[in-house]
Amino acid sequence: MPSLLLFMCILVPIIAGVLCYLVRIGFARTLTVLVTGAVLTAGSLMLLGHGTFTYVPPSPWAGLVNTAITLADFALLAIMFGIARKHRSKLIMTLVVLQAVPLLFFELFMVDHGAPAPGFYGDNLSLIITLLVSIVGSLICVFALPYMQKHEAHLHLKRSRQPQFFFLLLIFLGAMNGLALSNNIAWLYFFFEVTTFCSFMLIGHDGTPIAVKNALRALWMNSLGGVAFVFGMIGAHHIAGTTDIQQIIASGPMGGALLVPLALLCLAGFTKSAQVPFQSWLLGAMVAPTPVSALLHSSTMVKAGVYVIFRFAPTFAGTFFSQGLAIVGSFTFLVTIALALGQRNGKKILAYSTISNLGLIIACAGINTPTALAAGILLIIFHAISKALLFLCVGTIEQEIGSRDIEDMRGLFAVKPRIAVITVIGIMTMLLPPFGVLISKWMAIEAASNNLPAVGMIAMGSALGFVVWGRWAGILMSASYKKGLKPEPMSAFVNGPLSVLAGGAVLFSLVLPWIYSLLVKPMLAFAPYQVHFGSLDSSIGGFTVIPIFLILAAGFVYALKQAQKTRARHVAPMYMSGVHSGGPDDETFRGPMNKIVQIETGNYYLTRLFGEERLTFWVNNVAVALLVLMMGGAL
Amino acid sequence: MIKDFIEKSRAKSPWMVHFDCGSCNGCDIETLACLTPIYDVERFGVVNVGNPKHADLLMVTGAVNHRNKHALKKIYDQMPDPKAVVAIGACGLSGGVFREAYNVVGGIDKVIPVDVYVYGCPPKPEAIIDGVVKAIETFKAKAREAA
Amino acid sequence: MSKMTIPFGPQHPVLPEPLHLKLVMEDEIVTEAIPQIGFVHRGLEKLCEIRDIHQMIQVVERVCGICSMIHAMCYCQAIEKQMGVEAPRRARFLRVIWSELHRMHSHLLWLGLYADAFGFESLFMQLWKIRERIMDINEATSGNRVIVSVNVIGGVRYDIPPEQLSWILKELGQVEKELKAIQNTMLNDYTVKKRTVGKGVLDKATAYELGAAGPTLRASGWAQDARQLRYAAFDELDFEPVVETAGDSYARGAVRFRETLQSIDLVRQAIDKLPAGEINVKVKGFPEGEMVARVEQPRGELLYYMKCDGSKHLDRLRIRTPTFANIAPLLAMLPGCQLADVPVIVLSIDPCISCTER
Amino acid sequence: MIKDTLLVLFALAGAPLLGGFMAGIDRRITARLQARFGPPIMQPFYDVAKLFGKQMIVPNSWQVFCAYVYLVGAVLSVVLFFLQSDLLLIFFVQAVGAVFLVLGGMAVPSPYAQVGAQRELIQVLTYEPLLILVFVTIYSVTGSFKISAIYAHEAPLLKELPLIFIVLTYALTIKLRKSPFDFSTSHHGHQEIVKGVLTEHSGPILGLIEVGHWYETVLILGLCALFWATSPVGMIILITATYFAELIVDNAMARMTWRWMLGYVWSVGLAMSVINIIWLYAK
Amino acid sequence: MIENMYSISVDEIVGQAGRMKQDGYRLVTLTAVDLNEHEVDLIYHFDRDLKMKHFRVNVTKGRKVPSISAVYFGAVLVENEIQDQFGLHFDGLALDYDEGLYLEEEAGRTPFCKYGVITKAASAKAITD
Amino acid sequence: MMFMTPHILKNLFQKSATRMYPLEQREPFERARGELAITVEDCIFCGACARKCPSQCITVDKKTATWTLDPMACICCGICVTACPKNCLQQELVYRRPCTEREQISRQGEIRRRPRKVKPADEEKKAA
Ligand code: SF4
Ligand code: SF4
Ligand code: SF4
Ligand code: SF4
Ligand code: SF4
Ligand code: SF4
Ligand code: SF4
Ligand code: SF4
Repeated sequence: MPSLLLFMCILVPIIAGVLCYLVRIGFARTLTVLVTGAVLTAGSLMLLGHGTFTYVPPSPWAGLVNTAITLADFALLAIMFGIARKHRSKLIMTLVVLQAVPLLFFELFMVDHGAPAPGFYGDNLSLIITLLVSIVGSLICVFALPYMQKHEAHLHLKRSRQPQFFFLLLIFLGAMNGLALSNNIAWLYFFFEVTTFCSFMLIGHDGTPIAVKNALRALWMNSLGGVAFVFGMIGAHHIAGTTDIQQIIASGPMGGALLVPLALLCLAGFTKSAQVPFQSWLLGAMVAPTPVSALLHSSTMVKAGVYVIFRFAPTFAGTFFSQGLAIVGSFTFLVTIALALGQRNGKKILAYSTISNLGLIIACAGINTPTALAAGILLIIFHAISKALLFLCVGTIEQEIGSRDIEDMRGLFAVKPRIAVITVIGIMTMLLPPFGVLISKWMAIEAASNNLPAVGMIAMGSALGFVVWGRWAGILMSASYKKGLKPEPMSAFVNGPLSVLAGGAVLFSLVLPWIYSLLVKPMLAFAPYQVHFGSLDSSIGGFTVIPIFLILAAGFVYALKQAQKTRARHVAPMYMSGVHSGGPDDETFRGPMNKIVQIETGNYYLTRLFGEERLTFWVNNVAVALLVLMMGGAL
Repeated sequence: MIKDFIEKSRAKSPWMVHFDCGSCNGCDIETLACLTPIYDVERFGVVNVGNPKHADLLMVTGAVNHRNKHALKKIYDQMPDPKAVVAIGACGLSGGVFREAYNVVGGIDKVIPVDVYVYGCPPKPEAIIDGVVKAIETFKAKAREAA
Repeated sequence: MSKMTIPFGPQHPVLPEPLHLKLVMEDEIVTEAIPQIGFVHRGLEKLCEIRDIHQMIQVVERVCGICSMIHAMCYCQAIEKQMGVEAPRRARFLRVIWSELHRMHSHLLWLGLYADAFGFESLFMQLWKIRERIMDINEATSGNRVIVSVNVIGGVRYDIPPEQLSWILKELGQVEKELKAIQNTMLNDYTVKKRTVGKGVLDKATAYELGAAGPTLRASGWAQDARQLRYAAFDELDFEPVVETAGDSYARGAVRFRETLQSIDLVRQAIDKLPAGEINVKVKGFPEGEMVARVEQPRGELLYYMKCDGSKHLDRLRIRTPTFANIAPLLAMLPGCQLADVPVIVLSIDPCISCTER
Repeated sequence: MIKDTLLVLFALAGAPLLGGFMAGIDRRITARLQARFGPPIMQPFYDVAKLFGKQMIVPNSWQVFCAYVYLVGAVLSVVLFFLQSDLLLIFFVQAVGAVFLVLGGMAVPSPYAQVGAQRELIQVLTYEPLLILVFVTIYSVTGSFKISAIYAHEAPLLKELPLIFIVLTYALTIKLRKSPFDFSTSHHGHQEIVKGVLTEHSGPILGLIEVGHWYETVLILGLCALFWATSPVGMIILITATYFAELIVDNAMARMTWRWMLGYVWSVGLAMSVINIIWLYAK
Repeated sequence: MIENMYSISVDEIVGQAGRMKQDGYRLVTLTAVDLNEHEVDLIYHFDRDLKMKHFRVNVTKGRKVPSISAVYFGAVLVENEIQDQFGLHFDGLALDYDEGLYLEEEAGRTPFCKYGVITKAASAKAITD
Repeated sequence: MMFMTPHILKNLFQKSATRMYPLEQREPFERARGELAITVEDCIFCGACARKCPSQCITVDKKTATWTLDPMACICCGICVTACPKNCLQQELVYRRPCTEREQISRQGEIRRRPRKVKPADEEKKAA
């Protein structure tokens, strides 16, 4: 049974990707993507139903798979080297060589090819990742169908490059699932590299000079992670004597000996999750078409990084390194959201917020108590859903109004009410109780409350987040009254994913207590919270999820009822010191020299305090220092 | 009962907005003086809210000229019902000593309906308080009419 | 960073008078401030064509209801000079008393509004409470709190009897005591200084170049006060112009605060030296020719230009008020300040739109 | 269960009465501090009743929605407070109200409301970390985020967390919109941004916000009271003293600017928290 | 009679203003006086240490007058005021309210010209001529 | 902050400065320039008041012996009082109360046919 499901989750998207590449017919592509999505969804759900499993392919296959993967590994490195040469990037060439040579050494001299290779392993952590990749990823792919058509229309492309695009997108999904489910650290490394490669290709998809530049940056930073991974892997194998991840974990920190390789693996995770000081590649990735960003940010790429860290977290629980991780994570949480505050580019805000949330997840892994881990895992889930939703929203808005500047989204409600409302819902799910992201944040604060520097930074970070999200939501709805507003039409492939994600973000929050008890609790050493009456409860705190959800929902509905009673006759022009020039929806006033002046309002970005140019330098330096400290802690 | 309380409250909570419609400041300053310790109109619940959207009473001073008459009208229109207007000082009543000046419209009631006229140039703060009290009365009557 | 464009006034709670500013800001830092005025313009200078020169006294008193007496005084002095009459000495002393009372109530009023502009409500209340004593003196001596109507061409209309004089001295003592009690708050309080020091700086050269007047000019380091022209009875009284050098809102506030105390002193001197005698002389006929007269108002140097042809109407009356002169410096001060400082800076020139636009 | 129901009922009905009453006393004492006679104690109730009796004028329906949600958030947080639940939870629920107050302010591009909303956001930015830190330190003393644990704690928190209490009062001053922090909106209209966030609210909608504000006042004073949870008399004394101090500060200071606030409150607040915590560990 | 009153011509205005500034004079104000149907007197008042100097310029109505707002920015409002009230036009105003500093359409034009009202159109024509 | 605190605390514990108008009313000052009143019986309708009034708010019609005041335009300056040769105008100590309707004050005197021989007012003045 697992074999079929694994096939569905890992190979089907890869095959579908190849199909997309070969069959250059739009309709066929649509069909392929839809079917793949269905298969992935079904596969991941069934896998979840199946529960924890270990699967090693039967005898000849296991070896074959292993060999194939090893060869593919080198092929991939070769391709990357070629790319680096083409772009004359010495840095990347060096980094690739730094991976290839040790890897060769590893495969030739260290790994015992005679012993049965470990295969696949699925526990709740990997199953949750698979679920997110498969479902959220598929929704994004569906969304990409109409999006890419419009995108290419905007770019006036003669020859469609969509086959390649969907090829990469689908392979990406397969690789992510492979990464989550492999129990062989070498395979994990391979899938890790595939995601690096795919993201490079996707970021550079449009082929503009800036796209190429940013893609190369992503490549070198992730290759750096790759180098760290290779050395970490070699070290781990050297000390634990196995490539079986579960065994490595089971062997514990081994008196601190294993900490260095683990720290290297975590460093790889850092680059992949774009933690400071590696944040720039993810920001640069914004040049890619929006579905790519959505995919990188929500369920794939960056989650691969935190997955690796979470995977190995039990091993270093209680060490100084773990403490360091908590500090570095919360530092990232704080500074990146502060950077987001200085931004008005919607996608950049989302990007910084992603990095920030990943920082929090990593901080949770560093705190490493069951409460913290529960918080981290819940955050992985809810962040993926909400962030995917928000990216797709920004993508849609960008195609509608031609800008991703949030100032240009002012009053969007009066023009495109549907997407405006969905975006506001997305923002609310990032920001407010009783939604999952906030509940996880709550858990994280309670978990961190013994670590004062960490909790201090988290507290400040969450306050900054409040501003970042609050003003964005405010902007979208900031419009004078318009009579007879109708929701704008939207294609099913856009509306579908958006609605599913928005609905999911809300509904999953409602069932959070059960998600917690069914999926998260079994992973933990002990259960930090009891669930009753839909509330999470422990001796140190409690969150009455369901009651609050219901009361707030009732409040919302009532408020909506009241709001709907508003009629045109209630509407008055806004206050402009007595010089407004016209009717209720007029936004002008009679200014000096009797000229009609359009009022302009803008958010505060406090660029003097939180501007990118100002902050990044310091942030990076402090981050490097902290990283050094943390790695030092591992030694 | 709630209706009665609202009715009663109306008379006890007249929030005011003051607009200087081209006054010489004499009247403005006396109006402001009503808020200060010696006169303290807050005793009657009067608060200078400074925003027509919150106000019940519009206190206007000055002779109304051709530029600010538009503003006056707009401010009046932005006040939610029930509302009352108090014109303060000879200028507000008729244009006062400036009646014949070329830029003076003369009298607030040429632009918006006035409920209470307060004589004086400038009126003493006591007179303005009388005006407010009178306005509260007219204003009660208005609300009754509307109901 | 994003741009905001907002209409500030004419109806605005921090502006007691209608003035409109189009403010362009970035993160609440003002980058551009363009005024629209004319909300109080009545055209009263033109009224001289239909009101005779005596009636015009009441009109010029209403150029502004704050320093009204000083306008009338300036007007009367100009005509007296042109016609070669001199007001009796007692009248000139009485003029000093009333004009300094006006300066005091004007400064107290302004200090209050200024306190309100930086959100210090209790200070505002306190200052206006003190001011009421002066309003009482005004009403007791002239019959009206604000517009005293005491000037006539040739002297003053009312006399102040001796028992009132001693009462005035007593009241002023009280005013002085109460003012001294809040002196520290006004001049040394941390929050007050935080809100005023360095806000709207007008350096010495710019102040002069832009033609600033009165406390605005003196706060930038110029010891220039039109009372040094020794009109009325100032030739017999001792005083030094109050000067500050910082040129910021704080300095302008400090100048006015100290001037209030100085005025108390001047009134005391005047009462002390008050001679006996007539309070006005009969004036016959009408002036002829052009004349310019200046006096020091609470807000600075006031200038009257008049032209007359011997008829009972003036041919041309032109009033240049200090606030009008201070608008240009104001425009120079605003850019670069924060939105929250706009009211403070606007008030720091003590704008009087009424006399600016007449 | 019966006790809980009673508490909920008290929270629903008693809190606004208490809040309104506090507001009345506030205005009376403020007036006295300014040498004025002041309005009747019942004035806030007259004001709100009158507002509910006024014509409904709004800029758009979103504002109405936001106002109601604000009220719901405020009420719910007070109810949770009386049910002695998790401090952080109460705070987050309260944040729902805070967000919607801002959104209501931003409902139209009206310049003054927008500026007010931005400033409100910065106020939230200022007090939020402080409040979380206050809760975390309470946790480090009582071992739990639950209010019930504070009641179970044998000594008044004030004894162990005096500086933290001061930090809390900073947050309180900001929340109560008192000088020197009254810049997003102020009780009286003499402000450069008119009524800030509330500029565009009027009539019944403004009334709702006012009632919501009463609930918030009760919540925040309740938080103060927790610092002397061992005795009901102590709680009353603490609330009275704090509120009185609040009024003095309000009347003895100019309004500052938000830039100053952000720097000052963050640095002083954090420093005080840290000192208090170190002192706590040292003991 | 006013002391220290000098007559100069229109073309000398800006130069004279510059000289006054160099000599450390403050611009007090400008006064316009309607003389008859065709002429207006413009009087420039300067002050140094409370001593005044005045310059009288006789201007024909409808003709453009050079603005001194580049020398003395403080002149902006006065010059605008004179534009409103006398229908003169100042050339090179730093801020030009175009006869709208005080006046709305309803109030009529050039109220201070006793001897004949200059319409905006006419003055505009005069300028283009 | 430290400077203002004692001050406001003193206020708190003192009686408030508020005059409880209208419950308590102050004695008006002797010179208070309140409402303008005419003893119309003494008026000779000479029109001096109307001519001197800076606000031009008095109209005197000699033929019909009416003296009319537009109180809405009166600026309470008292010039007319000084101008009146008959001393029949006076300013009361209290101001005119606010009203809700526009009004004109018109006083009808008796129409005198013959020019008067004695001028009692002038004589009084001389005596004084
Ligand atoms: S607007 Fe969107 S769809 Fe169009 S070209 Fe840009 S990224 Fe592509
Ligand atoms: S009525 Fe008198 S005091 Fe009032 S504005 Fe007019 S002139 Fe000034
Ligand atoms: S400056 Fe002008 S307005 Fe102010 S008091 Fe003097 S004359 Fe009146
Ligand atoms: S600026 Fe003018 S109107 Fe305003 S308070 Fe001062 S004198 Fe009065
Ligand atoms: S906080 Fe501000 S608005 Fe409120 S009472 Fe105090 S001074 Fe007035
Ligand atoms: S007072 Fe006598 S002289 Fe003067 S106008 Fe009257 S009647 Fe004529
Ligand atoms: S008091 Fe003055 S304004 Fe009134 S009628 Fe007499 S002269 Fe005229
Ligand atoms: S001046 Fe005296 S007597 Fe003559 S009309 Fe007037 S009121 Fe009558």
